[in-house]
Amino acid sequence: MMYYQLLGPEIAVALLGLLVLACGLLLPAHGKNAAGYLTTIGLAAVLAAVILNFSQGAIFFAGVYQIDSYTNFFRILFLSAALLIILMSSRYTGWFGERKSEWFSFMLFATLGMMIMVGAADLITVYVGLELMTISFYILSAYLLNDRLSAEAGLKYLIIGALSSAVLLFGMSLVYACSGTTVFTGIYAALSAGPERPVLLAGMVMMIAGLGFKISAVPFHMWTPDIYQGAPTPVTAYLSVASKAAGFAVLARIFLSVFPAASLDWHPLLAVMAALTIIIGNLTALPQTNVKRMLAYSSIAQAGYILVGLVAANTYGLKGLLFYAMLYVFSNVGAFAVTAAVEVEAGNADLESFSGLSRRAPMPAAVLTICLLSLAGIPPLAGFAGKFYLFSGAIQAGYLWLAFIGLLMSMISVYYYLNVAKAMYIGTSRQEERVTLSFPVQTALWICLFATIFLGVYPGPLSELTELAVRLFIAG
Amino acid sequence: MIGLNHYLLLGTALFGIGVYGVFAKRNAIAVLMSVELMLNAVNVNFVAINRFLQPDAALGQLFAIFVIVVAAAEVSVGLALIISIYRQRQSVNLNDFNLMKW
Amino acid sequence: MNGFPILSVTLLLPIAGALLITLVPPTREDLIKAIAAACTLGSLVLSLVVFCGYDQVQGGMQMTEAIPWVRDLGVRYALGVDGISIPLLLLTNLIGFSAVYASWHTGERVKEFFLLLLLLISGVMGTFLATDLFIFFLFYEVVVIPIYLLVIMFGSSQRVTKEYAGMKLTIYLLIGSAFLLVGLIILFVKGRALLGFPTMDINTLAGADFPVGLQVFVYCLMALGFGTLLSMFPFHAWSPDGYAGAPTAVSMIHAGVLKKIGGYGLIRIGLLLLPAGARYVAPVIAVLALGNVVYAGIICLTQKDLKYIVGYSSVSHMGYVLLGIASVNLISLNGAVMMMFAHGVMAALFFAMIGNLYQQSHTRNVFDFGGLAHQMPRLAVGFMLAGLASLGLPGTANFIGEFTIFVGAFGVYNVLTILAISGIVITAVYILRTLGGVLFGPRRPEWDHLQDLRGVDMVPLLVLGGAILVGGILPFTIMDPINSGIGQLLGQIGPGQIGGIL
Amino acid sequence: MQDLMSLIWLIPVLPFLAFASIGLLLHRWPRLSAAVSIAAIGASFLLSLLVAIEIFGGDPGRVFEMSVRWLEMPGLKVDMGILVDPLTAVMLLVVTTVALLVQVYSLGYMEGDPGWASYFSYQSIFAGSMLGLVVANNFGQLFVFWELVGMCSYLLIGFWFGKPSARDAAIKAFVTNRIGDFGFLLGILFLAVVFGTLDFGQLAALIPAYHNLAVLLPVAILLFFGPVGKSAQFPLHVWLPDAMEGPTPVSALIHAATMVAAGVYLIARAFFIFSQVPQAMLLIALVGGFTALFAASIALVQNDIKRILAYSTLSQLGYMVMAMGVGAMTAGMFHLMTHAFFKSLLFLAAGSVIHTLHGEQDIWKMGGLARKMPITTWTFVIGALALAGIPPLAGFWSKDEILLGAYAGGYTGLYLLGSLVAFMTAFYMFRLIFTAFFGGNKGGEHAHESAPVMTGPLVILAVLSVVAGLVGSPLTGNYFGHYISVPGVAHHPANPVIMSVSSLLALAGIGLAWLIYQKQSVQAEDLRQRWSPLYELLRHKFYIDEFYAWLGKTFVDSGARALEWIDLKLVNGAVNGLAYLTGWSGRTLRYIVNGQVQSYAIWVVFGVALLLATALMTVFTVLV
Amino acid sequence: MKIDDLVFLIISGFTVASALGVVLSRNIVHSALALILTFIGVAMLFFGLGASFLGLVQILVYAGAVSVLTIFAIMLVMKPDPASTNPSTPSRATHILGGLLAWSVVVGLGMAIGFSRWPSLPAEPAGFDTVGVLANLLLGNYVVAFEAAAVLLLLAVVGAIILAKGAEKP
Repeated sequence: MMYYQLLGPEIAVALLGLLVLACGLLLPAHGKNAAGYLTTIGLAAVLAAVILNFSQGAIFFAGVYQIDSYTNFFRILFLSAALLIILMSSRYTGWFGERKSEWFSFMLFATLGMMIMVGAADLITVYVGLELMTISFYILSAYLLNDRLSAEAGLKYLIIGALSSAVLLFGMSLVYACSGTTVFTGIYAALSAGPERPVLLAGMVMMIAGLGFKISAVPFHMWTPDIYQGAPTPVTAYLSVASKAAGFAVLARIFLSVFPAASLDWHPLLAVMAALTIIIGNLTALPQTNVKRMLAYSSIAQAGYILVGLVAANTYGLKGLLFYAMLYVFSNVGAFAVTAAVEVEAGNADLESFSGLSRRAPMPAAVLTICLLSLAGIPPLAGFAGKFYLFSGAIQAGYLWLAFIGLLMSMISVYYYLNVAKAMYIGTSRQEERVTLSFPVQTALWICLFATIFLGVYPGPLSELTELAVRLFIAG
Repeated sequence: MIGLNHYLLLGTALFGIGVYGVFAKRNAIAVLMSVELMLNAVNVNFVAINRFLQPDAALGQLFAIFVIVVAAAEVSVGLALIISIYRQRQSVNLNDFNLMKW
Repeated sequence: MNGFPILSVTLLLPIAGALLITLVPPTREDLIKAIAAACTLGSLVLSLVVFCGYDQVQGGMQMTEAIPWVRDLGVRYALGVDGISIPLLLLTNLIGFSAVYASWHTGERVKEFFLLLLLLISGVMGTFLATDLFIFFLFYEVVVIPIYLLVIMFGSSQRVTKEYAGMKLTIYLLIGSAFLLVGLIILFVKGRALLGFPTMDINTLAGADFPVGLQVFVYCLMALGFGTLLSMFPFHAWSPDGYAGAPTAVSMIHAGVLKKIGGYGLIRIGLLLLPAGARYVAPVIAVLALGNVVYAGIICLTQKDLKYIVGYSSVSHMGYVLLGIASVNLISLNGAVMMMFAHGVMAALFFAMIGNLYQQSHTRNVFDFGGLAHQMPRLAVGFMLAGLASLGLPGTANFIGEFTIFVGAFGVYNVLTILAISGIVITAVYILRTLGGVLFGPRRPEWDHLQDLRGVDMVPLLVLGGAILVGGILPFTIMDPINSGIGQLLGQIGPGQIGGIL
Repeated sequence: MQDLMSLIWLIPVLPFLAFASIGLLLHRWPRLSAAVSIAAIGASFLLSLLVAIEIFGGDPGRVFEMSVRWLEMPGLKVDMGILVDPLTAVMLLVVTTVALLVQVYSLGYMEGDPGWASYFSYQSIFAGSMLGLVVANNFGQLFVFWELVGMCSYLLIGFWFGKPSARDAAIKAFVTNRIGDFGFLLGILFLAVVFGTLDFGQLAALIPAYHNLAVLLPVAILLFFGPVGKSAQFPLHVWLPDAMEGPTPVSALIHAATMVAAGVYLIARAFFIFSQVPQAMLLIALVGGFTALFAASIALVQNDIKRILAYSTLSQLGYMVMAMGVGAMTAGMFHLMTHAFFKSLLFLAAGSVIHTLHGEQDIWKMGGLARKMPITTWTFVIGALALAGIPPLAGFWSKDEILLGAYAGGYTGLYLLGSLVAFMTAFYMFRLIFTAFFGGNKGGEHAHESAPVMTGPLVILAVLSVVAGLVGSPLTGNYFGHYISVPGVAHHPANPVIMSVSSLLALAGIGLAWLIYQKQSVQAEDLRQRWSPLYELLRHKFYIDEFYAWLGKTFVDSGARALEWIDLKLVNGAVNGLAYLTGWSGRTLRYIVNGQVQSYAIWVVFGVALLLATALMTVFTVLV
Repeated sequence: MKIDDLVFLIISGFTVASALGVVLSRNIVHSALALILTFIGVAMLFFGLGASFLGLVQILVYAGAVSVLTIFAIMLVMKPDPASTNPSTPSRATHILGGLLAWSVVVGLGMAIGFSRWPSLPAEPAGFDTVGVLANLLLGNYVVAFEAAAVLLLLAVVGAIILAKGAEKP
């Protein structure tokens, strides 16, 4: 007896995407907003469904596909991220003109790809899900057809993405060559049985590289700033929170359920990667003057923090990973939502456009400040709780130096976050009229604000959730 | 006696050639083609591994099929991207696309 | 007070006020100020109730509250007061209350100002009330950001721009707190390993006997973190610039209370959890303390900006506190806590007076003034009170603190203490020079337009000056709780583990 | 009688209450403030009188003690206590008497001064602190009030804060005292740490049994720092002459009669420590003697009436300290008492002159006052005679006791020195008198006698200056010494030779002064010419102030500037440098992202190669 | 030396050569043609490995569709003179660095492959229905991936149309 209804979310999202696509074709131009509402409602419904049977799980197709609390956790993450971004982009999508509804459907397909990635327990399915997501993002990041930056971003993303997915594939092929199967459980069994082969290690590291591109870990991070700056802001936001989280989800699942069989101790390797990512991301973010680009570098640094959880690979570390990925959604989307609003007002996301915002739009300014500080890990905001988990895990695993680097750098990062706050609070703006926000954007802002503060002041509930999610990998 | 390792080495060689192409060509389309080379290398690996390890199953071929499908999609989107950027810049030279840097 | 969560109410009252203020339209400035005043007054009254209701005979943590917060981290929302935290809680509210009045004349962006100020006050209070490391650190860092915003929005640029000052302050303290946080996490992880269950409760962790090497290492980290906040030489660079750049209220709270969190943490966390480490590191701290006292004191001699003088002098006075903490014994620790209280009130009064003067005259250069006692006798009284307190005159609380510290420290570090005592001469020199330069001398007509303190301006003078005198004339009112608290703490450690003459 | 003793605590507390009430409520009504202040000190005076009667009625050993808990913790206990023994009783009497008279006198002297109310409040708090110091029963309390009287003197010296000179004098006084207190505090800390208590009674019990000179010597010397500062002994004497910037009654009360004598009182009070340490005693004696001579010599050439009196105060204090040093504690206290009377008399009389001359203080601009203001003049003469030690005035007896003590104690050198000082004293006092009061200068035309409220105290003090000596004179069987004496130290019988010698010397001094300044048989100008180097030296007070100023400028100020440079350039520089380094590395790193997508690709593959290398290295090391 | 070894060597040599042609030719059209040859070579390898179905797919999709698409794109963005349409990056550093990197990757992988032990070629199972097995897998265990691929193709088509069609001129 297989619980096919547990596949409901994927199916629902796919159908929703097709439906929205159809809407775009059928509805007249003015009715294209309907696509937005439809997407919102649909996503909300799916999200509710997933949350309702969070704890249910099943294994499908001889282990090829697997629904468990881990999967559900990330499904929730993706769906809520998508929901928030659909909300925040209500004004922004005006720039997409005729192609608005298709934009919604691409977002949905990307979401579907991510859900498949986390659900998959098999290399092939992982690969297909990943490509589904990535190719949607190629299109989405080039979606502002009149904008030179957007097109350039799309092309750059395509080239690097194709290259790294080829690398990933090559690694997969080598792993397959050593194990003779693509199902995680099978690979694990085969590897633990069979003799040690150098080629396996080669495959592993190439897979690390391929996924490292998705999470933009140093040195696979170079694309991030350009794409983040060029892509439409909602896409950037989605890219930064969801695609990264998906990459981490797959990475964690593979590392924890497959690689333990291999003799290579990959923790120090990842530790160095994490340290480099944190350092370079933060340092390079310091001199940025474009807020989107600055957020891109900061997101590199954040990836480094999340990676720390994987390095630690113990309960606290993994809980930190999930916790951080989740709060990162709210904090980062909040930041990007305000950025998008400013961009719609001023036409660009340069720091000057933010100056004096606190007078023209007190609430968004406050939200941006708080979200950025949460990213910096200042209590009592969500980021602090997440970092606490991560670095407790790291220290427990004996990576004291990593904890030092991470915390010092996160304090240095306060500098560039506060620069934005400074511009907003003591800068002077050319125009004085108040920034008007549409209702959905305000909703998104309020949600982000509330979540960021609540998760920081009272992390209990979410940590319980993560507890359930990591129980698969670590007994007790 | 030709073994699996020879096929893998061939795949590796194709892969390396593709990588070099990605580095060295200025024309975006050529870079795309080099990526296709890399994917083909992967396919060679899959099929050969499939043949040598489990001739009575088709997992590797299945993977190869998916790779081909994805590659096709990738190429079409990629070419479309190149065309749209060509419409803006009248160029497909990657060295020209550096509006965003630092 | 069984049942009634008095500490939580005290703690959350200003936050509630802040939330209330968010709802008030920015134009209703009077209403906003009224709310702020009411909330801080409420907290002040409640903390007085706590102060009186605390049972010294029984001692220990009282009026405790605990709510499970994060299960797997063993974090509990736990509040409690003992003899050490009570005076500091009182200090916080005294200064918070007077800070509201000292900034009564804030003209622009009143809403933001008082909102942030209230958050700041609550944050500081929280550190003294929390008995759980996690909650402690939460509040410890909460205060940083409001301060930054207050500085850049309402600060003043004299020698350094307010942006520079604010950023320096913020980043410096945050980097210090990074070391501290690493230390806390190490404690948490090791404590979990030693005790077998995760907990962040300070007293519970005190039960785990950490290995000595670890204690030393972690105590060093804490000395870095807390020491930075306490402006321990040579980590004091943020302090004078920060105070100079900050608006009056922030200088008051920062110099008055915030710094004291460092000393409080070194005693409550460092000493209680890591006695061996404390003993090991103490001599180094003592030497640095000397650096504070003499080095910063002598620098004061050349300062011309009033705020720089007080800033450096507060650095120098923190040296006494550090000396008291470094010579780990009952008397010196009593003295250290007393000194924290006394210096807090004194510095706050000083900054309140300077702020009032600066807001009218727009200069803080000593040489621009002279003979102000002619025009502003009440202000002169405030200045004299603060000045005489800061040079440790008997009859002011500062004398009690310094004297006790000296008695406690002298038996441990003779030479260092003798050198440190020379600080009282240095202090006398620069304080008297300053007072003489500003208040005395011939009347200068260009300052005839200055208004003397009146109405609400008197509140800081009365509240803080009263506290100074009460602490100095009836020292037992404050010293007895401190003594009971420190005694309890040392008893908890056990005499075998620490040095000291007693 | 016990109920009287239980009221003693009121003696210091009443003036404090007066101060508080004036400061908080009454300062708007000056006359009322003055009334309250005088009433308070008057009440204290009556109480002290009763106490003195009680004490001197009974046997010398009687001690009354009470205390309240003030600052207490395990290992440190400072009470606020009352210790009344003959020593205290005398001091109480002296302090309250002089304070009362001075305050009454001030009614006239400070007429119409805008700071009237605050003046009286300061007077009250000074009186309170001084009395608290006197009755202290432990070193902690003593130090507290010791500092408080220092503050009062600071406030009162700087009372006319509009005058820069007054401001600077006040600062100088406070800082100099601080330097003394620095040592004093160290001594107290030593006691606290070594003996674990600060209580006089307990210490007095412990110390004799404690023979470790290595501890006691530093303790004694450090404790002596206090008197050196407070009683303005060399080398910390510089503040007292400048302190004359304050109102003259203040100089009379604080800088002549009471506060400066506190140092001597401290030595007497802590005599049980000093007497254990001969070396310290010798040091004290030498310092005292030197100060006496040194100050007297400066007084010879001063022209400011108040400064002359100030230097004479210095030299008299040196006398007392010397007396303590040679072990003649009784004599020292005796001289303290008498000196309090006649010196305050002198100051108040001088004040009356200054008052009527509208602030003129140069004796060469006075003259012929004797006719204009007889009371002032003759009281002043009485005071001068007393000071010069002309029998049978008070000064004669006490000074004689000191010389006797020095001589009998075997300190012949000091004895000779003391005699010389006696001669000089007589000379400079009458130089002053002949110039200012009987001189032919035309300074004093418009002078007129002061109001009774001022002359009254003068008369009273004159009487006291005459009779006060009797209590200690052999004629009365040395009543004083019977009560105030060091147990075990026998009192030397009066020595007629010494008496006659000293009085003859005094007369000689007067005569010389008469020759030079009245009869002018020798021109002062010629002397000046002949001894000009010595004269210049004296006139510039041996250049001590200049020397200190130079010290301060060269070491303190430049050192401070150097440290400030270090702080700004090194400490701050390190911080800013680190910040700049961080930012610089960021600015450098950003250029790696050069916008060329293919270089990104190169980086990706570079990472792959790196990972491959590490992985293969590990595995090959495993395999091989 | 068996015959199919020889065949393998020839085919692989041919494939590598044409691959090199793709990256080395200065004329983009020539590169495209070389690419087609490479695809065909790979397809022949598939046939040699008994994956005839996959070989066909390879020829149809790659040598057919993808190549034609590519050439269309080339025609659309072609410069007047075909000679210099496919230049290499001018910077020599890129060439050397990139070449070395590519080479080191190849060497590394080669070492990894060389040092690993591999099974020898097993006999071809008789009557093995590749297509049937594939069909079962596609619609069985891998139905999720299959559907995802379907969505992916649709998405790619729509996306390609949107991107290529370009923005509506306001």
